Amino acid sequence: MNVVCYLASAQDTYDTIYNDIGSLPCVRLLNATGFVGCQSMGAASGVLYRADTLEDIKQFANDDRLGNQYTVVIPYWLLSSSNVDILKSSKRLAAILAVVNGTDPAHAVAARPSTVISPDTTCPNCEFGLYANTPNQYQWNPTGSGLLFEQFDFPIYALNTMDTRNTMSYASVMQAVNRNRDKGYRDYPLKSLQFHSFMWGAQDTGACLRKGWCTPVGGASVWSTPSTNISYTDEKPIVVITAAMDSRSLFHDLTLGVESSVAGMVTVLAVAEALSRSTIPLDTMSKHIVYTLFTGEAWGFSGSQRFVQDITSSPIQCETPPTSGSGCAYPFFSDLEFQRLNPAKIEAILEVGQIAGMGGAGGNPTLYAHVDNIQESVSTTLLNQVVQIGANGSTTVPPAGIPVQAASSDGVKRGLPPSSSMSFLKSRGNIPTVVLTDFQKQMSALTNHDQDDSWNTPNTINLIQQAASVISKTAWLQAQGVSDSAAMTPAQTEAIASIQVDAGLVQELLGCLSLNYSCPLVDRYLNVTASPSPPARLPHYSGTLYSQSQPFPIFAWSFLANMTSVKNTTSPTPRVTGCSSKPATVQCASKEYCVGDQCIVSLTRYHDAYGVGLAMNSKAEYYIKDASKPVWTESTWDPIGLRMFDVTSPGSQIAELMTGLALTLVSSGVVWYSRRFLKKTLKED
Amino acid sequence: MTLTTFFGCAFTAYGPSLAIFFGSIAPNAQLVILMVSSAFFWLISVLLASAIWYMASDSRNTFPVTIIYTVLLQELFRYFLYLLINRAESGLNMVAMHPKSKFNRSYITQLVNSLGPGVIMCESCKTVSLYFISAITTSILILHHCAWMMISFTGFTNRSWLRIAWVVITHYGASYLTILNSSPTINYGCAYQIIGNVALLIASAIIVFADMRHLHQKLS
Amino acid sequence: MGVPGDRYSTDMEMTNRAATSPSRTGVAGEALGDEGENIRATANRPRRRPREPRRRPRLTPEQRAAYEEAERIADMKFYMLQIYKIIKPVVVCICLSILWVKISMAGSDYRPTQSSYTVYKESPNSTASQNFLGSLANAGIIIGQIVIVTIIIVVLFKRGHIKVLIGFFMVVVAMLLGFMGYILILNLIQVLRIPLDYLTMAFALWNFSVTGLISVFWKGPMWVQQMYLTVMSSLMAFSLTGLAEWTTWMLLALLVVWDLIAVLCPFGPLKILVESSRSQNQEVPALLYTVNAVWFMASPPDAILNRETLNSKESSESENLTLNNDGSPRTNFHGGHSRATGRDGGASISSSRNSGLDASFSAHGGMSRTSSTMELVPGANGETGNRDTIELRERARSGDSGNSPRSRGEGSPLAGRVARSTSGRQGPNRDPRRDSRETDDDEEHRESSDDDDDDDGGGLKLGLGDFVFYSVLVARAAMFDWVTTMCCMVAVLTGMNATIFLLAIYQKALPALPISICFGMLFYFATRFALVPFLAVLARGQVFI
Amino acid sequence: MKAEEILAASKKLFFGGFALLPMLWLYNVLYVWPVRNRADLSPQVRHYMLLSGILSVVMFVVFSVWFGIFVNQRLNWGTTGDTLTVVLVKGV
Repeated sequence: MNVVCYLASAQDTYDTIYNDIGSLPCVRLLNATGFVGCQSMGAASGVLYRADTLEDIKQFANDDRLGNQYTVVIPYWLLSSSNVDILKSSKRLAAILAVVNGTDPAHAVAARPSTVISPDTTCPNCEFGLYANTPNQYQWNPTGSGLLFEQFDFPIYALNTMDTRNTMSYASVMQAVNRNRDKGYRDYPLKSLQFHSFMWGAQDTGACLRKGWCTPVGGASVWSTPSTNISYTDEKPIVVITAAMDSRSLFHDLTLGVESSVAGMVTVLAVAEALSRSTIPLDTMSKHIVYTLFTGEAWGFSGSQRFVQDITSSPIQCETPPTSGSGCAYPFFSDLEFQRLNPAKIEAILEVGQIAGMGGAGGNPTLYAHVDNIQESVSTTLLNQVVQIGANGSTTVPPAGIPVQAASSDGVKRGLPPSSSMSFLKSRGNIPTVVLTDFQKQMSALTNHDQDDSWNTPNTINLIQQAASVISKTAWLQAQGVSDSAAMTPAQTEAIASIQVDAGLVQELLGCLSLNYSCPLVDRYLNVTASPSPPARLPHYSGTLYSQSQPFPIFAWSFLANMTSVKNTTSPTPRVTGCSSKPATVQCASKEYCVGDQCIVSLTRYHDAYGVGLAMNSKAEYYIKDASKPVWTESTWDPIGLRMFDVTSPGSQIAELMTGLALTLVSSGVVWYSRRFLKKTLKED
Repeated sequence: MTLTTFFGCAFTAYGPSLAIFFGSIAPNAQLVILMVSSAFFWLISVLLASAIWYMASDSRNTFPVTIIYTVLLQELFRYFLYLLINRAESGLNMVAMHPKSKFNRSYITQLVNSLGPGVIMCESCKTVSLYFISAITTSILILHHCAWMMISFTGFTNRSWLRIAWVVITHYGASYLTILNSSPTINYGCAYQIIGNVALLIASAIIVFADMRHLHQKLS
Repeated sequence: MGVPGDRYSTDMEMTNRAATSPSRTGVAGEALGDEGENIRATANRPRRRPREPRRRPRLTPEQRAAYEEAERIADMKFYMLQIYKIIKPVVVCICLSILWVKISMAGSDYRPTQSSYTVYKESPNSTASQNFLGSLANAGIIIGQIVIVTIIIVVLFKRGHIKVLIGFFMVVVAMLLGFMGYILILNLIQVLRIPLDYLTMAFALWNFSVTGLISVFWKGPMWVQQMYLTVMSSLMAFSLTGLAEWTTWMLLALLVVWDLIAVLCPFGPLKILVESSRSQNQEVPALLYTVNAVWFMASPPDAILNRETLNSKESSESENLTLNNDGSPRTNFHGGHSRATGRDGGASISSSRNSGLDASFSAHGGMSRTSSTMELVPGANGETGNRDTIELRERARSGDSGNSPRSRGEGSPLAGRVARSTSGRQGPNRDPRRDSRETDDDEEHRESSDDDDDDDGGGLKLGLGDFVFYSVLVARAAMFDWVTTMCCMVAVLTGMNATIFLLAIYQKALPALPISICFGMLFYFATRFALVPFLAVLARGQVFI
Repeated sequence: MKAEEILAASKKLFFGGFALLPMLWLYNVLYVWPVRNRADLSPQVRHYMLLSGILSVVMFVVFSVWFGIFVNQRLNWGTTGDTLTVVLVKGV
C-alpha cells in the first residue's frame, strides 16, 4: 500500500519531488492606457533549455525534434523584443530565465557585449516632461529598446548571483539545464521548471483600481532645509537642490541604478554635508536652501510633480483632520509642513542627474550643465555661475581636471534632459534651473538597466565630488545672494573655503546606497546590523505606496536631518545623546527627533510620492483624477515562485494512459465474460 | 506529473477493481454490504498494525518486521469477518460463492497529491516514474485481495487448510516482493516484483476458478 | 437513486407489506425461485388473480412451515435490499460534500463560511482547554437550537398543526436550496474563475430552489425528489464544514448523545413523535429520504404495450397504481428539513408493519387486512389471515420475481427478457380488462384505504439529518487527507449498516447517528495519528501490504 | 394517478413556468413524459408538455445567449460590468 500523505509527511515527499528556487520575477504594471510586464494565467512549466547566443535561440526556434514546452535560459542581454519574438514563434516557449550575472562563462561579465542597450524608451518619461507638447522633442535615449514597456503573456524571471541564496538557485538551475543539454533534451526524465506568476490586475489602472487589485507605484520623497524657521510668508527666496532617489528596471528586485539615480542622490547628500560645514550658519542667510530627494521619478516624475502640485496648492483645506499625529485625513497628507514653502519664491534649482560617468561614451569625464531652452535667459546667470565655479574648482580644490561645460557649448540647444526640475518649470517656467549630468547629447545606455549596478572608481567618485562641490558652492553663493565670487567679503571667502566635499564620504555613501546597506555609515543612523539578517543590496525600485519600508528615504531623512539640524555653532548647548541607545533614560524634547542617537531639531519631512494622475478619495481608495498625468500602478500577485522537478516524456505519459485504459477495458471485458460464463454454467447445470 | 499521467495511473490502479465492482458487486445488495464490511474489517486490521508500528518505535523503518505483523493481522481479521458473516447469514451461504473486491484506497492520496507536474523516479528502475509502478502494484494488490478473499473463505467454509496456508504465504510473498521496488542495489527490481506478483496472482486466480466450478457443480 | 428499477421493486414490496407481511411473501417468491417463469407470467395481471383462486388449495401445512422458515432469511434479505438502496444516496451525498470541500480548498483564499452562531473563535495559539470549552459552547448552542426546534415540532405535531409544520419546512428547504446554493456557487466561481453575472445567478438559483420546493413538497418524478434531497443534504453539510474543527467534533459528539436521548428515552421527543404519528395515523411531515417510491405517476397496464423496450420491472406498475394512488398526494409531504433545523428523524421504520410476523398478528394489521380481504375472498374469518397471506404471497411472489431477480444468484438480464416477452404477450389480452378497471380500482381503493400510512411507513426512511452529519464528518476528514476520508467513509457506512441490522432485530425506530459517528470519529483520529504516518513511511519504501 | 390530476398538475406547472421558471417547464416534461401515451389522457396534457418543452428550450437559449454576451463584453462595460459580476475574475 503506497501513500504519500498530505500533512504528516507531505513536506519531505514534496522536497524529494520539488526544489524551490529563489525568484526574481518580472511583474505587471499598469498605466492609464494599458499594462506592461509579465503575466501567466496558470502555472507555466517547461523543460529547461539553454541558449547562450542568438544562434542558439534561432536553433531552438527551428529545431522540430524538440517536444512540448520549454523554459529557455538566456543571458540577460539577449532579452530583447526581437529575440523574444523568435522564441515565441517556436510555439514551445513556456517561460524565460534571464541570467543577469552568472559564474558560467557564458554569463560572466566578460561575455557581456560591449554595447549595452537601455531597456527604456528613447526618451524616458518625456511624455510627462516639460516638452511633452513640443513637436519632435529631443530624444535623450536614442538607443532605448523600450523593453520595459512590452507585454509578455509568459513569465520572465531573472537569475543573479548577487547573494548566497540566489547564487544557490543559479547553481542548481545551471546544473539542471546542463544535464538536460547533455541528454540532448530528448532522453527523459528531464529537469523542468514551473513558474507561478499570476497577476490579478488587468486592462488598465482605472479598471484595476476600481477592482482594488492595484496599488499606486510610489513611496516617500524627502525634503529638508537648514532654515528651521522658514515660513510661507517670509519673503526670503528659496534655492532648491534636488535629485532622484529611485529608478526602474525589468526586474524590480535587481533595480539599482547607480548611474540612473544613486549617484545623484549621493551627490545631494554630499552637498548637504559640505554645506553643513559652512562657518556662516545657513539659516541666517538671505535665502533658504531646500534639499529635495524625490521618489517615483522613474514613474513619470511622480515624486517631484506631486511635491510641486502640493506646495503650489497650499494652503491645504483639510476637510477631515487625522485622528492622531500630523497631516490630514482627507484630502490625505501624511504631513503638512510643506505648506511653509512658498513656490513663488523658488529662485534657483540645482539638480543632479546621471553623473556616475558610466555612459560608456569614453573620453575624459566632463560635467555638463543643462538649462531649459524655452526660457533660456532666466537661467543664464546661474549657468555661468556653475560653469565658473566648476572652472575654479577644477583648478583649486581636488579633484583636479573635471571641467564643467554648458551642455549647449556645442551650439545645440537641447533643453533639459528628463529631470525633476521639469516638474517645477511646468508650474512656473521662469525659475533659473541647472541640471548637472555627465552626458551632453545622450543619456547613459545603462539608464534603467538591470545591469546598472556598478561604477568605476575613482572616476565616478571624482565626478560626484566635483558635482557636489560645484553645486554646494553655487547654492551657497546663491543663498548669500552673491552673484560673483569676486565680490565677496573676507568672511564669505573664508566661509566658502570651509565648504569641502569629503571624497571618503562620497565613496562610503556610494557603497552604502548601492551594494551594502548595512555599512557603518547607515548603521550609525539606523542601527541596521542589529536586525537578524542585515540587508546588503536593496532594490531602488520605489515599491508600492505605503506597502513596504523605504530604506533609502529613511536613510536620506536621517542623514539630511542630521546635516541640516541646528548645529552647535548657533546653539552652544551640545546635543543630547543616547536617545536610541538608552531610551529609558534619555528622552528627546518635543519637536526634537532622535537621529543617530542624538536629539536634534530639524525641518526634514517625508512627502508622499505617487502619480499625480491619481488621487485618494474620502474612503481612502485611489482613483484616476487625470489620466493624462502619470498613473502607474502595480498589480497584486498571487504568491510567486519557481520550482524544479523531473518530468517524464510525453510519449511515456501517453503510454501510461493507454496502459491504464487498456487494463480497465480488458478487465471489464473479463468480468462481463466471466459473469456470462458463470450464468451459462449455472443454467446448464 | 501531468493530467495524462494522473489518469493513466488512476486507470491502471483502479480500472480493474472498478470493473469488478460495477460488473459483479454493485448490482447485488449482499455483495455491496459484504464489500463495505470487509473493507471495514481490513481497515481495522491496518489500523491495529499502524498502532503496533506506532509503539514499536525502534523498528519503524525495518519493513520486513512491519510486514510480518501487518499481514498476520489482515489474515486474522479476514477470519473474524468470515465468522461474523457466517453467523449473520446462517442458512444461506452465498458467501463463498461471490467475489469481494476491496479498494486499496490509500493510493488515492499519492495520486491526488501528485497531481502536480513533478514526478519521482523509481529507485530501482530509473526510467519509470514511481507513480506508475505504484499504480500497477496497487491494481495487482487489489486483485490479490479479491482472490485471497474468495480462496480463504472457501478454505474457511470447507476447512481446507491448504487454501488458507496458500493465502497467507502468497500474501507474505507479495508483500515481501514489493520491497524490491525501493532496493537501490537490484537493477530492475520493480520489474521482478511485478512479474512475481502477477505470477502469484495467476496462480490464485486458477485456484479461484477451480473452486467456483466445483461450487457450481455442487450446487447443481 | 436514479435507477427506476429499484423504485418499482421496493414499491412492489411495499405494496405487499401494505396488505400483509411483504418480506415473507417476497421471499416465498424467492424461495421457490425456480417457479420464476410462470410466476412472472402471473405477475402482469395481478388484479385478475383474486378472480382465479385456483392456486390457493395448493398450499399444504409443510409448505407453510417452509414459509415460516424462510421468513428470517426473508427479513435479512429485505433489510439488505433496504441498505443497498439507502447506501447509494448516502454515498452520493458524501461524495458531493467531499467534492465541494475539495474544490473550495483548491482556492488560494478559502475562508470557510464562519457560522454566525459561534461565540468562540478558535485560534491556533489558544490552549487545549480553551479550545475545548469554547467549542463546547459553540456546539452547545447549535445543539440547543436543534433541541428547541425539535420540541416545537413535536408540540405542533401533537396539536395537529400539520399545515404549519409543512409551511415551516417549506421555508427551510427554500432557504437551504437558495442560500446554501448561493454560498456554494460563490466558492465555485471564485476557485474556477468563472465570470458569472448576478442576473444569470439569480435566475439559476430561483429556478433551482423553486423546482426543488415543488419536487419535494408537491408532485413530480421520484428520482428528481431524491436527487434534490441528496443535493440539499450535501449543501447543508458543506455549510457546516465552516465550523472550526473542534466545534465540529464536539457537535458530532453531542449529537450522538442527543440522538440517543431523543429516540430511545421514554420521553424523547422523537419517540413521542413516532408514537403519536402511529396513534394519530398521521404521517410525520419531515425530510425523510424514503427508499420506497411513495408516489409514482401511474399508468394503466396497456401502457406496457408501448414500453416493451423499457425495464421489465415496469410490469409491476399496475400494482403500484392501484395500491398507492390515493395515498400518493399526501405521502408527498415528505417535506421540510429534518436535522438541519433540529427536527431529528432517526432511521425509523414503523415497526408494527414491517416485520411480516407481528404485522399479520397485530390487531391493527389484522383488522385492516380482514376488512380489506372481505371483498377479496368471501370466506371464514379464521381462515382469512392465512388465505390472503397466501394470495398475497403469490401476488407478491409474482411482483417480486418481476422486480429483484438480481438479488438472487442468477443474473437479471435473462429474467428480464422473459418478463418482457411475457408482458409483451400479455399486452393484447389486457385490453378487455380496461373496461372492468373501475371496479378493480374501487376494490383496491377500499383495500388500500386504511393501508395508506403503511405505504409511507413501509420501507426504510433515513432522516436527511443523518445524511448531513455523515457528510459533515467525512467532509471534515476530507479537509485533512484522502486516506482519512476513505477510512471515515467506510466507518460511517458500516455504522449505518449495523444500525439497520439492529433495526431488523429490534423492530423499532432507532437513532441512526450514534454508531456511524462513533466509528467515524474513532477512525478519523486513529487514521490521522497512527495510520497516516505509518503509510507515509511505507510509501517512502514503496512497500505494499 | 387519475388523468384529471395529471392534467391539473401539468397545467399548474405550465403556467407556473411563466414566472421565469423554465426549469419548471422542463420539470413538467419530465413529469408527463412517462405517461404521454395514456389513452385516457386528455390531449391538452400533451399540448402543455410540448409547449413547456419548447418554451424551456427557448428560455435556456435566451439566457445562454445573454451569458455569452456578458462573458465577452463585460470588460468593455467598465463599472457596469463589474457591478454585474458576482465575483470579479482576476488576471483578465
